[in-house]
Amino acid sequence: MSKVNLKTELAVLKLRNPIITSSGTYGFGEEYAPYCPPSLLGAITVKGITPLPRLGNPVPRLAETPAGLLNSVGLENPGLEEFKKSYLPKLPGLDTEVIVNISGFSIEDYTFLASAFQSDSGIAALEVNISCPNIKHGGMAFGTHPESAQEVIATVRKNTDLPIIAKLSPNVTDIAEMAKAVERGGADIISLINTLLGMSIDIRSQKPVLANKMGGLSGPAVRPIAVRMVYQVYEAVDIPIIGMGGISTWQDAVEFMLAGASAVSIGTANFVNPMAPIDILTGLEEYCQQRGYGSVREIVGLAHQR
Amino acid sequence: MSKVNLKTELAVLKLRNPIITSSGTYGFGEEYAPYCPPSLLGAITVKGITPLPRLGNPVPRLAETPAGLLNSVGLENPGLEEFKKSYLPKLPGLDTEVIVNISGFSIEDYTFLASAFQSDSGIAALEVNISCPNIKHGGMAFGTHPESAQEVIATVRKNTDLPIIAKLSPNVTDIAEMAKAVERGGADIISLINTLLGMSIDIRSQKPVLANKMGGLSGPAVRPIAVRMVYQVYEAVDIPIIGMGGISTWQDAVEFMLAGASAVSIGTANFVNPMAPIDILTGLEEYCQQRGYGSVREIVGLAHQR
Amino acid sequence: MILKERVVENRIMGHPAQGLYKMVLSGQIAQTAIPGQFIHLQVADSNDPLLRRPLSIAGIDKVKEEVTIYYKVIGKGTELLTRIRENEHVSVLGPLGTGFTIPEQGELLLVAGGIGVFPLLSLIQVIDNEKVRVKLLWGGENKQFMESAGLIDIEKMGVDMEMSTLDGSLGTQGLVTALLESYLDGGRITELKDKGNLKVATCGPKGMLKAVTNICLSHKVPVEVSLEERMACGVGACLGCVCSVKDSEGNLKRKRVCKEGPVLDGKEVVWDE
Amino acid sequence: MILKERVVENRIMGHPAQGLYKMVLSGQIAQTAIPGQFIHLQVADSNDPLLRRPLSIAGIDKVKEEVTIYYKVIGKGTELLTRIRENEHVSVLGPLGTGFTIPEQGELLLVAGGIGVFPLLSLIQVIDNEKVRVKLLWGGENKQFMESAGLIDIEKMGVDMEMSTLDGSLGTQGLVTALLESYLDGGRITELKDKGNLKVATCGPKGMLKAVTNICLSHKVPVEVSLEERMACGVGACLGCVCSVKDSEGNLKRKRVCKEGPVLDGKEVVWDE
Ligand SMILES: Cc1cc2nc3c(=O)[nH]c(=O)nc-3n(C[C@H](O)[C@H](O)[C@H](O)COP(=O)(O)OP(=O)(O)OC[C@H]3O[C@@H](n4cnc5c(N)ncnc54)[C@H](O)[C@@H]3O)c2cc1C
Ligand SMILES: Cc1cc2nc3c(=O)[nH]c(=O)nc-3n(C[C@H](O)[C@H](O)[C@H](O)COP(=O)(O)OP(=O)(O)OC[C@H]3O[C@@H](n4cnc5c(N)ncnc54)[C@H](O)[C@@H]3O)c2cc1C
Ligand SMILES: Cc1cc2nc3c(=O)[nH]c(=O)nc-3n(C[C@H](O)[C@H](O)[C@H](O)COP(=O)(O)O)c2cc1C
Ligand SMILES: Cc1cc2nc3c(=O)[nH]c(=O)nc-3n(C[C@H](O)[C@H](O)[C@H](O)COP(=O)(O)O)c2cc1C
Ligand code: FES
Ligand code: FES
Repeated sequence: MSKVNLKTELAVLKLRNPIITSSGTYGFGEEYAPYCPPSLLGAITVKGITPLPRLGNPVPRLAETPAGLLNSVGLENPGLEEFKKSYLPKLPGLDTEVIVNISGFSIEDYTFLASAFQSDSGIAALEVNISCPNIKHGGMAFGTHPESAQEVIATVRKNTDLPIIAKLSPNVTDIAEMAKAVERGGADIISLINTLLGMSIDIRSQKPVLANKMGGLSGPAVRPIAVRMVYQVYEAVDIPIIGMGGISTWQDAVEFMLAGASAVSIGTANFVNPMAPIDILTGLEEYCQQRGYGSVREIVGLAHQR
Repeated sequence: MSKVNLKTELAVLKLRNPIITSSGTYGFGEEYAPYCPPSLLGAITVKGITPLPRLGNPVPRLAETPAGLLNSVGLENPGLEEFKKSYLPKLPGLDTEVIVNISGFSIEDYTFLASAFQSDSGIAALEVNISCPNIKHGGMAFGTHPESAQEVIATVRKNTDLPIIAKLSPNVTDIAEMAKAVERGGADIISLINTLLGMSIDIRSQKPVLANKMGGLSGPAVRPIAVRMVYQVYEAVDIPIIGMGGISTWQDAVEFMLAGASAVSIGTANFVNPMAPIDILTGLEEYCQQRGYGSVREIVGLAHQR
Repeated sequence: MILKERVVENRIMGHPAQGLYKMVLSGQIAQTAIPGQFIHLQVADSNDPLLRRPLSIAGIDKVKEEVTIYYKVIGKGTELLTRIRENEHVSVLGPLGTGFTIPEQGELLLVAGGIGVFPLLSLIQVIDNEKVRVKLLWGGENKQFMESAGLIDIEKMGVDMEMSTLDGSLGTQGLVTALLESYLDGGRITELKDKGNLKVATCGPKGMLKAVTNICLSHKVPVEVSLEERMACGVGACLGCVCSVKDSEGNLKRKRVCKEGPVLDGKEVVWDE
Repeated sequence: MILKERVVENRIMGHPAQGLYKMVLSGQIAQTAIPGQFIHLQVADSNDPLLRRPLSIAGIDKVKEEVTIYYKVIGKGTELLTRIRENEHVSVLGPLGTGFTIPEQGELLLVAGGIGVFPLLSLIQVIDNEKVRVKLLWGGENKQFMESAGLIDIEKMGVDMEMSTLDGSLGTQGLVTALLESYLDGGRITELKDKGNLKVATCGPKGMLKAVTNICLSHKVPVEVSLEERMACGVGACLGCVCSVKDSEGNLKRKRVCKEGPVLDGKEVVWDE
């Protein structure tokens, strides 16, 4: 019987524990329910939603790399309208906090999406994916320039009263600068990292493995990069951090929390072990208990103190 | 008996084959000689040299990560004078082309180092490591801003008549932009990638594993990122590329060449398999032979054509 | 559920050049599995390879509570599979995905390419031979595969079968699609299919599935195809494994091979996008 | 050279809680190995863990061409080591690094901490007992380790030994450094060391090595220490494994533990930088 307080407060977002599942790796919350009851988790994040339905990229969309996974799903999703009609109503039934991830290709897209979700929508927070290309500005991702990142977050801020999580792209020179920009934009929470841009070539066909050529790298391979970025962002901003990127075990989760994450999110690891979120929660709790922490909060950022 | 022509021309730099060993992973060429005769290789690259001797960082300097290695050697090296006195004279005895890697913390450092090496110095090329912090400008690495990268290369260009290899840092938003900058600066060749900034935290001590906190990530884990960058740089510039980052097998080497590398460099893999460079050369040759290529050159960049 | 199934058997079959293995798993999977479904198996407790591997269920023994899979070594994951020893436990998700429709009467024509024959064999197991006539058409590279697979004498076991190989070392020389065409063009079949009594189930490489589907559709024969796609989650959560389908109004849609598949109605699959 | 050595033996020793294993390798290493050197061993053919693992040579049999190592399971790499079966071949670099100086006369005092006892035992093997007096001081956590290591009765085998444990379950309670101090303070030793005849060789955790060195130096007894540091290459190429030393002019220098070490003159090592 645990005496460790697992309650996690990310600004105004209150979770029963710090374990979240990551957008794009957890469907709409139902797929993994037979393996890992969502009600045991702090929150789940649903697949990225865009204003209109998207078929996404052609297959192959997946390529395995050493300790990593490349994906180029291309934001396949039912679109806002269908999401609200067919998926949103089912989410409260999962008995967990639900974070809706939104993705746009223009400032207008984000305005539109943000307006569609308010505190009475039955969800807990909006996670703003700024890793998509800004189509009106040469296709560089919003999340690779501080100005455009700040602008996207400010737009979302103006159009919703839900807590906002700004999800940072790791494909940048200076992650701390990006974090400061979204903080200025009005983000309540920062989540990081999204996937790293990568590529794999099939030496038999001499073509890229992914139909889309490039894709996003996730999984244990990226963990040292993600931990470094969480550590840097923790020193740069005053808002709480959701850490992710290659977390597979409770030890990894502890590592992110020591680096400065107040909560952690599990993505690729679900594919390998659908019970990963629960296994991680259990291990994290035991770690705290064995070391005499009364609350999981106490370990956040400890690696900075020494 | 092979009919594949392995000769590799990187601008003015001519190598007997496209297999190079990477700076910082191959000492001064002697350490691995009992395992892998340097004379069989296209070239070796020696440890980064700075104007003055450096003790480098305290230990621990190494941390293993999933399919990767973090290091924070901190550019330990004997300094220019001692290098020229005690190491340089022995290099011709290795019977291979020698690339000297130079690292500086100011433009003056690079000027000084470049002047010290000319075409009569008994070496084949200078590789300019621009991943070090620019101490006079807030400590951001030269290689993370196009202007400072171009300036470093232009300085080196002015002060040596040796072929110049600009070694790019992957810790940037836009690698193609960096490649163009060093091309403008006068680089003859581009090598990439250097290590990705990463971190690992020991959950027992709750401190970073590396004494220096952060370190450079190398090894198979980073390969998809390196391949992507080689692919992008190939489309951005007209000068030849030396590809590296996680190459462990001949299949990996072929992947980099298809992406656009004219030669490949082996780093971390040496630690696991000191024969890796030779094994890779053999496999590469067989691949070309089986597919009927008369020269290894023919596969360079093929992944772009289809 | 994540099941820990016990490996009862794991051995190479026939000629090493074929790299063909058989694995029998004992546990809960067999209870609910139907032909055409697959399992998602962890090949090693390691970050490299990272992902599970999908493998078709090729034999279901509800009494012994065993399922059988057959696999070909093609890369790191399947190579690691061969190292698992008998009585070790492996982590399995499954049974996953859709299965083949099991006809209750009429004729079922199975069209198999290479290793695709195994999942189809599990269909033969469950069909009521009194009411349904089954015929198997198989095409592959050469005789060695069928010898290794232990299927060379399958006709003697009462399975009506025609074979073709690329090198002509077994059956007729050529593709299985040629066997299919001549079979569907034959008079007796025309009669059956006019009765709407003939159904086709097919499993093999993508190009073959496409050709088989086109032939069937041009003969107005319903066909179920078992698709393959690279998979990450295996449960419908990652959208990595989709195929394209046309819905009844002709709109392009995605279906997840792991969830709405792997067995799909050939009619709806869009082969070239 | 990269050697493929055959694993002759690989088994757990004693109590499972100790996680202590013994491995015997047959091949070329034994031919040139000297006490204090190490081997760099590939634990699995995998990217994770990526690196080889350094392990001290603890027994050298030139006749049978075998070396023995002892290892404690502390992480993924050593765990994988336990899975290697007898008669498998492993990839080994070695023997690597410097060894202990082998004295030809006088007295050799071995000071061991925990598992550090094993490399020192190999020194006992090669010393000429007629000319050199050997004494072993060992300190560790508890009796269970020595039992598991099979060294509890080592005195009966003619080795002059004193022991201490943290919990007092074996020998005196306390640290091995206390044994060392009282030994060096004893009159008989003073006599020997005045003759410059006493030498110390030590192996164990870093804190202990430092304390042992300081005690020895204050008694003007020469001491050789066997250092440990995380290693990547093992051959001097990566500069990952350095320690700090002071040269004769008092300048701070680096030495590579894998190349100029692991055995170094305690006098030159800078313990706190
Ligand atoms: C639903 C389903 C059922 C399957 N059933 C079986 C079965 O019963 N028996 C069997 O032997 N195999 C089956 N497969 C294929 C099997 O999953 C792959 O052969 C296996 O995952 C390869 O793993 P590997 O690590 O050995 O090869 P890898 O190292 O992953 O790949 C080796 C080569 O094969 C290619 N490749 C890998 N997986 C796929 C794929 N899914 N589609 C196309 N190309 C691929 C890779 O690009 C690479 O070139 C099935 C696949 C699916 C999706
Ligand atoms: C020259 C030399 C000789 C050695 N001889 C022996 C021997 O004879 N028997 C034996 O059991 N061990 C020996 N070691 C230690 C042994 O190499 C490590 O225990 C082993 O590499 C750990 O691998 P792992 O994958 O099990 O643990 P990891 O998963 O790599 O590490 C587990 C924990 O131990 C820490 N750790 C790992 N390696 C080291 C290190 N070298 N120094 C400090 N902390 C470390 C890690 O930070 C981590 O907390 C020797 C080391 C050296 C350098
Ligand atoms: C298949 C897949 C799909 C993803 N889709 C999204 C998405 O729609 N929106 C988003 O913000 N991130 C998406 N991500 C990124 C993850 O949410 C997460 O940031 C990343 O994978 C790193 O965490 P991991 O290593 O634990 O997977 C996706 C990742 C994967 C693997
Ligand atoms: C231990 C170590 C030391 C390194 N030192 C240098 C250096 O001095 N100069 C440099 O330009 N790159 C240095 N590098 C980077 C490598 O040359 C190479 O760019 C990088 O490791 C990626 O290749 P790899 O994955 O094959 O190792 C070092 C890498 C390692 C692992
Ligand atoms: S494999 Fe993830 S949706 Fe099918
Ligand atoms: S381990 Fe590379 S120098 Fe010692």
